[in-house]
Amino acid sequence: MSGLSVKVGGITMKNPVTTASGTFGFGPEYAPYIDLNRLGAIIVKGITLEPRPGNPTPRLVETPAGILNSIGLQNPGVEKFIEESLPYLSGFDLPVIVNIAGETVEDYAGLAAMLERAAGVAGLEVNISCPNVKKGGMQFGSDPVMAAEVTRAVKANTAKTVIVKLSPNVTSIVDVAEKVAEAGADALSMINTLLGMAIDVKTRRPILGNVMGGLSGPAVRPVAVRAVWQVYREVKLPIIGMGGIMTPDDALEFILAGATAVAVGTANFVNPRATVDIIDGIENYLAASGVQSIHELVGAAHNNSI
Amino acid sequence: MSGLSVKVGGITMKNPVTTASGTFGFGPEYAPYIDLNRLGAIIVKGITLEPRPGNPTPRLVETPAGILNSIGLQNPGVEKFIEESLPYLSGFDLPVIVNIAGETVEDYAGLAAMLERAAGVAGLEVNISCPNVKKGGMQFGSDPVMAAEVTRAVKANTAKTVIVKLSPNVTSIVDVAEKVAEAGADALSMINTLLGMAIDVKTRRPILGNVMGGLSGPAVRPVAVRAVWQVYREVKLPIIGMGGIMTPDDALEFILAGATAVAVGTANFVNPRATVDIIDGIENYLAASGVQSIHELVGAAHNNSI
Amino acid sequence: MSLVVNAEVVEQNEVMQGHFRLALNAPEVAAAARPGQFLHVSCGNTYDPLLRRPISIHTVDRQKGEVKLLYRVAGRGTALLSRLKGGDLVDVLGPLGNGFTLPAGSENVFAVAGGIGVAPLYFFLQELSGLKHKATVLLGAAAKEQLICVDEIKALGHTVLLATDNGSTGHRGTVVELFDLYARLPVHSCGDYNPDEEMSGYVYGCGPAAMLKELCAAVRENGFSGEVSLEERMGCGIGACLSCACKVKDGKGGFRHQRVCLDGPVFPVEEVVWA
Amino acid sequence: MSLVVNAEVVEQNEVMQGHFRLALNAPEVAAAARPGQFLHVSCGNTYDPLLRRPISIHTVDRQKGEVKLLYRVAGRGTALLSRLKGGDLVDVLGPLGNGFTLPAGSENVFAVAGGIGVAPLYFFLQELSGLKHKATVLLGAAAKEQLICVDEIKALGHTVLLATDNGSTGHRGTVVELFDLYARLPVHSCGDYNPDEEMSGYVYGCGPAAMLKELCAAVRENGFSGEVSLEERMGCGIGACLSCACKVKDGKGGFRHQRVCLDGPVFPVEEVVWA
Ligand SMILES: Cc1cc2nc3c(=O)[nH]c(=O)nc-3n(C[C@H](O)[C@H](O)[C@H](O)COP(=O)(O)OP(=O)(O)OC[C@H]3O[C@@H](n4cnc5c(N)ncnc54)[C@H](O)[C@@H]3O)c2cc1C
Ligand SMILES: Cc1cc2nc3c(=O)[nH]c(=O)nc-3n(C[C@H](O)[C@H](O)[C@H](O)COP(=O)(O)OP(=O)(O)OC[C@H]3O[C@@H](n4cnc5c(N)ncnc54)[C@H](O)[C@@H]3O)c2cc1C
Ligand SMILES: Cc1cc2nc3c(=O)[nH]c(=O)nc-3n(C[C@H](O)[C@H](O)[C@H](O)COP(=O)(O)O)c2cc1C
Ligand SMILES: Cc1cc2nc3c(=O)[nH]c(=O)nc-3n(C[C@H](O)[C@H](O)[C@H](O)COP(=O)(O)O)c2cc1C
Ligand code: FES
Ligand code: FES
Repeated sequence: MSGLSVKVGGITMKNPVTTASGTFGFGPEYAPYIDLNRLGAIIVKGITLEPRPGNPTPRLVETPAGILNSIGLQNPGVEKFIEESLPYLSGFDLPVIVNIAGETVEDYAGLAAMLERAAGVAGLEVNISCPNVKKGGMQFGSDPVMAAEVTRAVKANTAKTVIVKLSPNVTSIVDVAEKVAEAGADALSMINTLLGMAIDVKTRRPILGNVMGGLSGPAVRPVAVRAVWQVYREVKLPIIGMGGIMTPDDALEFILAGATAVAVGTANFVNPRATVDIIDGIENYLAASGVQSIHELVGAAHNNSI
Repeated sequence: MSGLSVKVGGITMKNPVTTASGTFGFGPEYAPYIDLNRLGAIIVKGITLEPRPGNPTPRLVETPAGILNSIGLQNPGVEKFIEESLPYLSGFDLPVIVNIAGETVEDYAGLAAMLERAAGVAGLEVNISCPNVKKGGMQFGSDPVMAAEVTRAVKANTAKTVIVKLSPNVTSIVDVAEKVAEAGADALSMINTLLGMAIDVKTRRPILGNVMGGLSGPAVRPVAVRAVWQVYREVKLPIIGMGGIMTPDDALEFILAGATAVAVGTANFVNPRATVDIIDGIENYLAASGVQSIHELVGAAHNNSI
Repeated sequence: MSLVVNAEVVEQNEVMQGHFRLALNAPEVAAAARPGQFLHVSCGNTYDPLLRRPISIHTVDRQKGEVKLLYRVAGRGTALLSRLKGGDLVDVLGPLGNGFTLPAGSENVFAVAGGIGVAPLYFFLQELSGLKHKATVLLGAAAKEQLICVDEIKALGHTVLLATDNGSTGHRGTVVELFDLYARLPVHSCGDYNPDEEMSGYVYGCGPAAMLKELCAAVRENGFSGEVSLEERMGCGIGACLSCACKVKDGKGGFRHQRVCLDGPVFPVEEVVWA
Repeated sequence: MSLVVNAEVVEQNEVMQGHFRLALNAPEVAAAARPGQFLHVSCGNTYDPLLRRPISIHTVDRQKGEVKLLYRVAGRGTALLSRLKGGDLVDVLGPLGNGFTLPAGSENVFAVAGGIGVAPLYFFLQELSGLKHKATVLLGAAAKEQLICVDEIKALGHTVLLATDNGSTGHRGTVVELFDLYARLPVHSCGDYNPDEEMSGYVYGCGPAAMLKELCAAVRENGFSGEVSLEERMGCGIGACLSCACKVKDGKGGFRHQRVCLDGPVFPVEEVVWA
């Protein structure tokens, strides 16, 4: 095991860098630019039980040091994903983590069950920032009880590593993390996007076709680092940190705050080689500072603060 | 009444532009750069009952398109404020809004009572993003019930306009707004800063002396516009919108989302003339688009969206 | 093949107020580029603006290893781009997208451009003239001074027709109106004139969405076919983020989403579903 | 008086690896500036970086209406600044802060600079020499090549002593050690030498915080007094945001916070409370 290798639940990653769901497609899109085998893991675009057409355009707008997106979970559905995308990914030496999204607890259970039978899936990342249609559209992730319910339903249907992806749009992300941990999650990932919107002053209309969207990119990094920091102190699960990671230093900031691994999202749009550049940069940092293993750095900023 | 004039509770502003608390001192700091009489109102630095020394340094760190601050409410206390700063401000033709902060409900009540007796105060802006020491440090603003309690305590001790300043660090800002409105608030201001932090990869320590701080500046604008948009739909109180306003267009974005007035914060650091530049820009926009009164624009983006 | 290249600026000129032609040294990109493809261009080194900007490949000089872009300053990204000078480096990703399909036979070919839409069509018209194929090129702009590339396209041997909103030259009105008028004339783009011929034609269109929507309608009304280059706000530019969705017919009376960046930007006139 | 000015760059030169001297045309600023004051400089036109950067006024030419800055590239803001060329515009706010107090009489004056700390002291030493007052100037750096302004300061008529960490020139060690050694010698900065004199002196210091802390201790141990220019991260630069707090004695055995930007950046050695 090299100094870069980490474990997230049952998943061994050769380095701590993975991809943020929805920013890396299903893999082939980035294959012209990087060797996918270099990644610690891949987290693919969010999958639902049925195919989804996604939201009306515009689906993306740039904001200061960030972007707002409202893709609307456009995806081919889990069956087509298993048929068409998994075989491609199985050609790589790479743990595949499937991001799943649903509108009911049963959706999540069903997705977990179907993916449990599929070959080549290392783990599930549970996107709980989705509206619960049975609870008036309230997001699963905004309520610790609902979040725990989803976690239990997924765990009951899979033996694979279950990573629950937390939303930052809550009063206490620690409360949600604690309940999700009690419900059996193997790991946490954070953060999903911040809820935001933008209005065009010329047309006097919301810019996004769907009015509101999710904010990501460097702008949100301070919020994301804070979330990892807070949860690391209270919950003893490995964390995949993300939110605005553009450079090796940004990735290290999350690791020092308590993340065992990191996911690169919006940065891929700016630099298609961002993931490997970050892996190289972390490796150089370890070498330059004489750190043998990345584990020495996980949460290290907590020791150095009051 | 000119086309730029707005009313926020009992306060008539000659234009919709005021200053965000904590970014504009007590007024004299900016007097070399702008004519304070041009402002629609001034919201001064947060005041507490007793003087406060503030937090250890560093108190500020730049982040992508934003800043994190942890000033720690350094202020001379309400008595000295009344003695030293109010007389200066009374020399201007300018509604003075005093931002108040406390550690207990009684603090807020006491501040309201003292300022009720002081001459030259048009209104109070109640900063509820402060830890309630009697409730284990939980922020007043993070709980609709506590937020309402503070609001009632302030209203019971003043006849002046009471503006409650909402925190974005909550699951539902609409819930807080509704409870605060029921408790008698005359207006709402939003948003206060987002909770964030930054770590120095070289020293492996949190950068801010106080570890966590508040994120402001253009980075947060999408979150702030969304908050104004959501609250405008559900609560019938005038809103002072703020969060990353740098330009006239940014200010108009908030107004179109539902803000009756706007506050300029971090922008003052970048451009000490930001407030008047924004006033001029709004005036030009009205003229160029043939809009008679700014009221036609307040919330106008809601009519134009689905 | 697509690449991420730190390309050196050879030169940049303002060809018209607010419009720039930028020449980059990027031999591999020049070698791989096809007309209708674009580059995803990084407009600065800071996080504001954050995203790359898609700009069509305007022309290439494979011998010199140069790629040229022709763009309008539309906002902050392009404004930053316009400040680049010879010797500066600019990070480009590409060539991206599918590009125009070159005609296989001797079809009657129209190229219809609104404003800066002429940028990618010029590259196409160059390749076309390399195939000794002549097109009827219709260029539209608000006023005479705003027409770009007119002489260059004439020099390629194509027939050029102009439309301006204010009538300062050519047809007074839109370029789509002009197309509609001209499409009814029995004049073939190769120059043949046969009053008895039942005209057909293949149209290549590029310009603002509103214009392309009208163009598609006019193409179909005239019984022609063709393809148009669409624009949508882009994130990745390479098919991963799904932000650049456009609607195409699903063959069952409904629509499905495709990616302008990867499945397009060029789509058959018959397939595009307009809002 | 402080102003917001869009100043034209007269010229910019790299005086040493990673260190730049930037000359700006800003007559009102030049007229108002006093040694020890600073400008709050906008380093770009986008929101990243967002804040201005405080840079001391290195020297002014009131006749030409020029203000010069001398700075080290420390990060992104100063890196952007270093790309400015003659004719470019840069938005500056200032002069800000209190500045050094010029000696009223003929005190024995020391100026002690660590690294780029020499930047504001040079302006001070110019004014001092205008008053025909000679100082002993101690400059420290990591190595010989990193010492700046040595000849310029000698040309003003002051005595210059050097310290380098690697001993490549002058004293091997820190500039504070050198000060401590020298302060014990009965040599007055005006050149007088009187072995029986009980030396006293007034010290002007500028440099990194760790150096200034040591310097303050050395000044007091030698029974001297003086003033130092502090640095703190700044928001507004004009006293409004309270981010640049430093601790000064409150006269009751405790401390109170003052603003480096407005109450400083120069504080009496006796008042600063070090962490
Ligand atoms: C495939 C493709 C090829 C292109 N080729 C060219 C070309 O060759 N030459 C050229 O000049 N331009 C071209 N464009 C358009 C060009 O990408 C935009 O003008 C540019 O991205 C604007 O960036 P900016 O930062 O200057 O403006 P911004 O500040 O980003 O935007 C300026 C204005 O345009 C609006 N806007 C931005 N992007 C879009 C969009 N995609 N759809 C609708 N409104 C938008 C903004 O809201 C704003 O009002 C092409 C676009 C695409 C998708
Ligand atoms: C009153 C005053 C006068 C100054 N005069 C000069 C001068 O004449 N010449 C000169 O070269 N520099 C001067 N400085 C320092 C200069 O302001 C900084 O070097 C500059 O702001 C760095 O900006 P940057 O964007 O290049 O670096 P950044 O990217 O902002 O920072 C570079 C590194 O420095 C750290 N850092 C940034 N600011 C501070 C701070 N205030 N305290 C501690 N660490 C910090 C960052 O964390 C980072 O590690 C002065 C500072 C002050 C307060
Ligand atoms: C275009 C886009 C699509 C996204 N789609 C998903 C998704 O399908 N499921 C999910 O859990 N998160 C999704 N996200 C959120 C990211 O995975 C990530 O949590 C967020 O963008 C923060 O990271 P970043 O700032 O590095 O992008 C998406 C983000 C973007 C920008
Ligand atoms: C340095 C600083 C100090 C602040 N102090 C206060 C304060 O005392 N009371 C308060 O309610 N808000 C305070 N705020 C929050 C601002 O008033 C405002 O809500 C926030 O900064 C968002 O606006 P902006 O992005 O325009 O700065 C402070 C913000 C900054 C940057
Ligand atoms: S821009 Fe990302 S899929 Fe097209
Ligand atoms: S920088 Fe704002 S008070 Fe000093």
